[in-house]
Amino acid sequence: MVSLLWLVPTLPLLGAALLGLLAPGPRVSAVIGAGSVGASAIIASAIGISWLNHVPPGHVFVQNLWCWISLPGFSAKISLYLDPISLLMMLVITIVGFFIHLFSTEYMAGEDGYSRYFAYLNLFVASMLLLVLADDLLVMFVGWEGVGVCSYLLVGFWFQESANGYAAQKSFVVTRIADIAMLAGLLLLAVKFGTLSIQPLLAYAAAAWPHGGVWPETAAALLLIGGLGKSAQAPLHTWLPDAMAGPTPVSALIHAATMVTAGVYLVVRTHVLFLLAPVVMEAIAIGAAATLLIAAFAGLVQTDIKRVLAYSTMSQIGYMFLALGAGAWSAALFHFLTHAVFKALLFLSAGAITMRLHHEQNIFAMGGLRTKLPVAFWGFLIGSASLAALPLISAGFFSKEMVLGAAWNLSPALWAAGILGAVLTAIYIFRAVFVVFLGPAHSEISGAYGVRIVLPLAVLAAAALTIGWLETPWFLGGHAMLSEMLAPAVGDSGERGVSAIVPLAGIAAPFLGIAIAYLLYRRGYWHAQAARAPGFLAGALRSAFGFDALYDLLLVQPFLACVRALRHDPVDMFAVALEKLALTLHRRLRGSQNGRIRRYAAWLMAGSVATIAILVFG
Amino acid sequence: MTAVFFVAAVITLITTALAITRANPVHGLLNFVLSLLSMAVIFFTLGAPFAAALEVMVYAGAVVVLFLFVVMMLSLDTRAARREREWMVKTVWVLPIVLVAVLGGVLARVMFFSPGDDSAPTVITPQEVGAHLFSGGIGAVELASMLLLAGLIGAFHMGRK
Amino acid sequence: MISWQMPAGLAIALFLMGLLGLLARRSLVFVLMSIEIMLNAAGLLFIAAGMRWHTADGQIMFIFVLNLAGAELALGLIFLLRLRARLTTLDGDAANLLRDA
Amino acid sequence: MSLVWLIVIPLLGGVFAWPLGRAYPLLTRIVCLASLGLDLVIALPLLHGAVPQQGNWLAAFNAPWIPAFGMSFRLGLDGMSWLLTVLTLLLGMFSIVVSWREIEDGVGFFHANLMWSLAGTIGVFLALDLFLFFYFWELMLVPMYFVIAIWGHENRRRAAIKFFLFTQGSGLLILISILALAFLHERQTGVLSFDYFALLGTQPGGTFGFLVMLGLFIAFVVKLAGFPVHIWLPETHTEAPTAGSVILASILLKTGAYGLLRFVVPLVPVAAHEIAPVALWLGVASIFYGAVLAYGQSDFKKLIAYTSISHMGFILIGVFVINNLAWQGVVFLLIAHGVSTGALFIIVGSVQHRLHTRDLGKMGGMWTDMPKLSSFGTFFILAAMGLPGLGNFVGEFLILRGTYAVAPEVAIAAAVGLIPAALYSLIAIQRAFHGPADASRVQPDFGVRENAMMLALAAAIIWLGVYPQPILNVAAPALQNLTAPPQ
Repeated sequence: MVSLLWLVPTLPLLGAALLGLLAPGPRVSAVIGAGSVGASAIIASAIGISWLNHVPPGHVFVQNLWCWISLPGFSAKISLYLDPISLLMMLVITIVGFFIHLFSTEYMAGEDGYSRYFAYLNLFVASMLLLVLADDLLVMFVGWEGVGVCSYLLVGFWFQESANGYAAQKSFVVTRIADIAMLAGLLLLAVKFGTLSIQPLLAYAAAAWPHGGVWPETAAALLLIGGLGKSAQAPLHTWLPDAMAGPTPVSALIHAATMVTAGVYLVVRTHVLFLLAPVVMEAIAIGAAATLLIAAFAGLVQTDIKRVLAYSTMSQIGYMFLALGAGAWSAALFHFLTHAVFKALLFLSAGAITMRLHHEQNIFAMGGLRTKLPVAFWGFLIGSASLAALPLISAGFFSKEMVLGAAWNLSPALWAAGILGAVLTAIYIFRAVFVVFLGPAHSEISGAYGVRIVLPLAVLAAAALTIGWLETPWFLGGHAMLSEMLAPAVGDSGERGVSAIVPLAGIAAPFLGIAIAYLLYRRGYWHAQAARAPGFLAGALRSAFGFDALYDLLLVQPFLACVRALRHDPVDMFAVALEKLALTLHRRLRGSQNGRIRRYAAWLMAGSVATIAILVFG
Repeated sequence: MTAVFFVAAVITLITTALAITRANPVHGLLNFVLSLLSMAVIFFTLGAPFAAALEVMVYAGAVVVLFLFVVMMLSLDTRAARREREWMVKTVWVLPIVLVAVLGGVLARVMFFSPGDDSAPTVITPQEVGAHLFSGGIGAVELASMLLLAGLIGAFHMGRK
Repeated sequence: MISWQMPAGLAIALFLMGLLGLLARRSLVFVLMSIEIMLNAAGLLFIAAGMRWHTADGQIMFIFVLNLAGAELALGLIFLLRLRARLTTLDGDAANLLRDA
Repeated sequence: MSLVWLIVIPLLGGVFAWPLGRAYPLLTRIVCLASLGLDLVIALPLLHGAVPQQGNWLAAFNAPWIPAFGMSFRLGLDGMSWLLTVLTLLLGMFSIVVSWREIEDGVGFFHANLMWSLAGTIGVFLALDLFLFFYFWELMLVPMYFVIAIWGHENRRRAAIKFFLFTQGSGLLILISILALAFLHERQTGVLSFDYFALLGTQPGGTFGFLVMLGLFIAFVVKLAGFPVHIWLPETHTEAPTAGSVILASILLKTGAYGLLRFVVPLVPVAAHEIAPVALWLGVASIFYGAVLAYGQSDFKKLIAYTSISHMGFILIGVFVINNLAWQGVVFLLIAHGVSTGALFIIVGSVQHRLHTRDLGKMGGMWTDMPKLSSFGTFFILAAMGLPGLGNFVGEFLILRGTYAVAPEVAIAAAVGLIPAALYSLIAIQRAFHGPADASRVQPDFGVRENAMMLALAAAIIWLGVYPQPILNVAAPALQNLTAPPQ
């Protein structure tokens, strides 16, 4: 069964190629688009089941496909590497991906470029699978850039609006900047070890490099920058809110569930290297705490429902990085898993709402949707509960508990930041719930949801409620299915929950947040004000502390000034000057050609005299 | 002999100077004839009687007569002479004189600072010239005939109305 | 006693005069005449050289110069007539059809 | 002997095509295609050939030419020249197909010039006698001058003259250096020879060697359009007809890189090492300068032209790190750039054919009415940007990898140059294909002919990206023996 692994990324790729080349009608496009990912999900699940039944030796399965580059000094193979980490990623990508594809078939109905949409989406899934299954960092980089391009194409899917195109451009360029750092890291590793194949590379690194040495720190830092960019972590986070210009299922798949967690995956995959770099680990943890707070504060004042979710994504990935910083690899992956499920659910619910509101995304233009769109309401509510980490009933609780436990072990200050973030999370997401679903209605709504909308929401909601029990804290039985499965690959998971204060605070935080949200938005204290023009503080929060303006000032404007200064090619001015000189001389000399024979004779004479003089006196 | 040479040389210089400065072409030509005739005398004093004869016949005879015919055909009147005089303002001479002075300096330098010997002129008779011309320089004679033929044809062609 | 430098010096002086006339005069009659003077000066120089080296070559060259002067003059005078017919003037500066447009 | 045919067949094709043009334009095109096809049939099997006693040479030919001056008609084909020759033939065929509808006047002379230029290019790649090389160099450039000057766009005269002056200037430098080298060889051995292998033994050093190197270096960098001497390229590529742009960008630029690899590095190795640091930073400057200027252009074709300068910066770096890995990257990037930029020029040409403008400000929203054109355009722009998985990336990565081992700071700077690459790529996509559509514009999308061309090129660039090993294998022996002493 495992040997069918190559089919998992190939099927979506084939789907993308078919859709792109043939551009079939909507019905066929939907079948190919969702079908290819569905088939790949089935194969992936089958591989997962067979894995559980019969674990390959060493908990690793490598499928060599072909030799990509083989030269003296550097070689790279295209091969797929399946271990528990990539298995988990692969399952999430294909299964969540399939439901989002299914959702899209109805959500995108009637749009221009239906087949193009599915071609991009399939291509994205293929690239993402390549990213997680790659055995070689360079092959991973192919998937890494591939998902970036698909993200670019899908954010700019509605290209008729120029703004969408520019948002797409921003998302790509910001991640590209980070990717160059990653490329530099790859070059460093490739030169030092002559290979980028992950497992040998890590083995060499562990053997050759001392703990905390300059090279491991540099390499880890460069890889980390790549990861931060892709995962929209401060200070490279500014692209994610703008990326919400794409269709909502795209936001669900790419900008919530899968692509933005690639940074987490990268760190986990190369964690051996990161363990050699304590300074970088510390930086990860601190940066993660900063990001999760920045994003959570920014989430408090957003009026666009998708931007609320975008900031929450950033914040949640901050939690994952917090876990990484603490070395709790399986906690990070666990939070990735639950986050993929509940954030996809949230985005799909939001999409289900906006598709009935003519793509109105301002939450203050909504209201009273609880009775009108019950399916969306329940989906969004369950997702919100999970995001806010309501105890027991939500998946988010278990994973966040695990992350916070790890953070406590690392540093109580970071843990406190996490708790504060949890409170804020509950506030902003329930603010959205109260404003959108309760209160007076502002709009007329018609139409019911088809099964292709309801089924994905139902499945994801069910998962969001239950999936957390895979891994429970000590006071709830201490199951550790996930970390046991992951253990051979990441081999960590120190003890958790050393203090009673950790779970208690974790349980209290969401309730506190919900209560604040209730007071502020349900009871109407701030309801009216919040819709009005923002004050300074709200303005700062809404723009997420003005990173965009800063980058505009520091990077964009200088670049544009440079472009303006150079656009007419100053070097070419030399050629133009030469041309001018020749023309001037020409004008001067043509004056001498006046047709007067005597003048000619005089010149002739002068020339002869000069020649003779040179011959005589020279 | 030497005295004759010097007298003739002075006459040549004066008449030539007059020839190039006259406003009336006929006056200029008459001075030119005088200069050519005195040149013939000089040739004679230099021991080249044949050249002297040719000078008188071809230059002073044929060439100047040709000139005179043309000037007559041009029917130049006093108006033309007046215009000539207007053209000959002083400034016209400045640049040519400078150029000529420079060239003169250079040539004089070559002439008077190169070694020479004072050999008296010996008469070279027309027989010698003829023998030499038709033995060694026969090719050149043919070329000269070609040149004259070309000049003839050219003049004929250009002269047709 | 006539040394060879004397006729040579005379030739230079005549040549320069002819040159002066060529450069300074605008009337084409005088221009042609100046050319004749210069050619004549060249002839004189050949004669002087012939005298210096006691050879007939000087006179032979003089004959060729004469030859050349005759051919040149024939053509030159014809040109003069044609120009006069075409431009109604003998001004050399008026015949500037070669000038840059 | 087959090497001679490789050059003669296109030459004859041009000769036959010329008179046919007036009466039978279709026949002209077919004759040209057929002769290039025939050439390809001859060239492909040569890959499996071998010259005895000379491991890396696949085929060779030697005949006396002007024995009095030590010039021989010596040709040789190794892996590198095989790759470039095949690239020349393929893109030559594309450029003939491209001008199927574009060139209506003077069909015969146009194709004749095209064929002669291609023949000259093949000659440049095959010549192993330096004077013969110079001869083919001129043969390649002069017909191209006519192509630009007669069939170009608005400012074709100016562009053609600029092209001519720059290329002739570089030709003169080459000639001087070749002569200097040959005379030095004569002084050393008493034999006047322009033979490549004979001159390999000359190894001039000191100031003389440096000057010889400098002449060749400047000439080839001009041809390669490196930073301060790139200024002929944007105008020439912009004003040339599509076929001309394709040949200029995809093939003729490569002769500069080929010259650096084949002649500068082996013939004057000491001086090449001396100039290397300068060359590396010139390469970096080219990358940034080309990219920034590409971003600022409003002329679509000029934008593409400036991207070439950026890419050639990588080539320049790769040649002068003097390391096998980077050279592999150079040869690979030459091919990938040929394909991707050729495709882009074809696309821009068809845009101009439809909209009668190259101004990006007047485009926008083309994806709505010309989805195929726009998708192919986006694809090739992304390929040119160096998207991993497509051809250019492999070349760029190998160059960077080779460079990093020698000069990490140059490698990092060059890698940072990929950021402006993303900027100009995306701004081109944005301004040309995205945005609101112009409703008044009614233009047909790509037809069968154009689709077929694009699919072939796209397949090529994907193949280069995912399975580059065969090409690397072909180039490997040639590059390994580049600096090895002659047999």
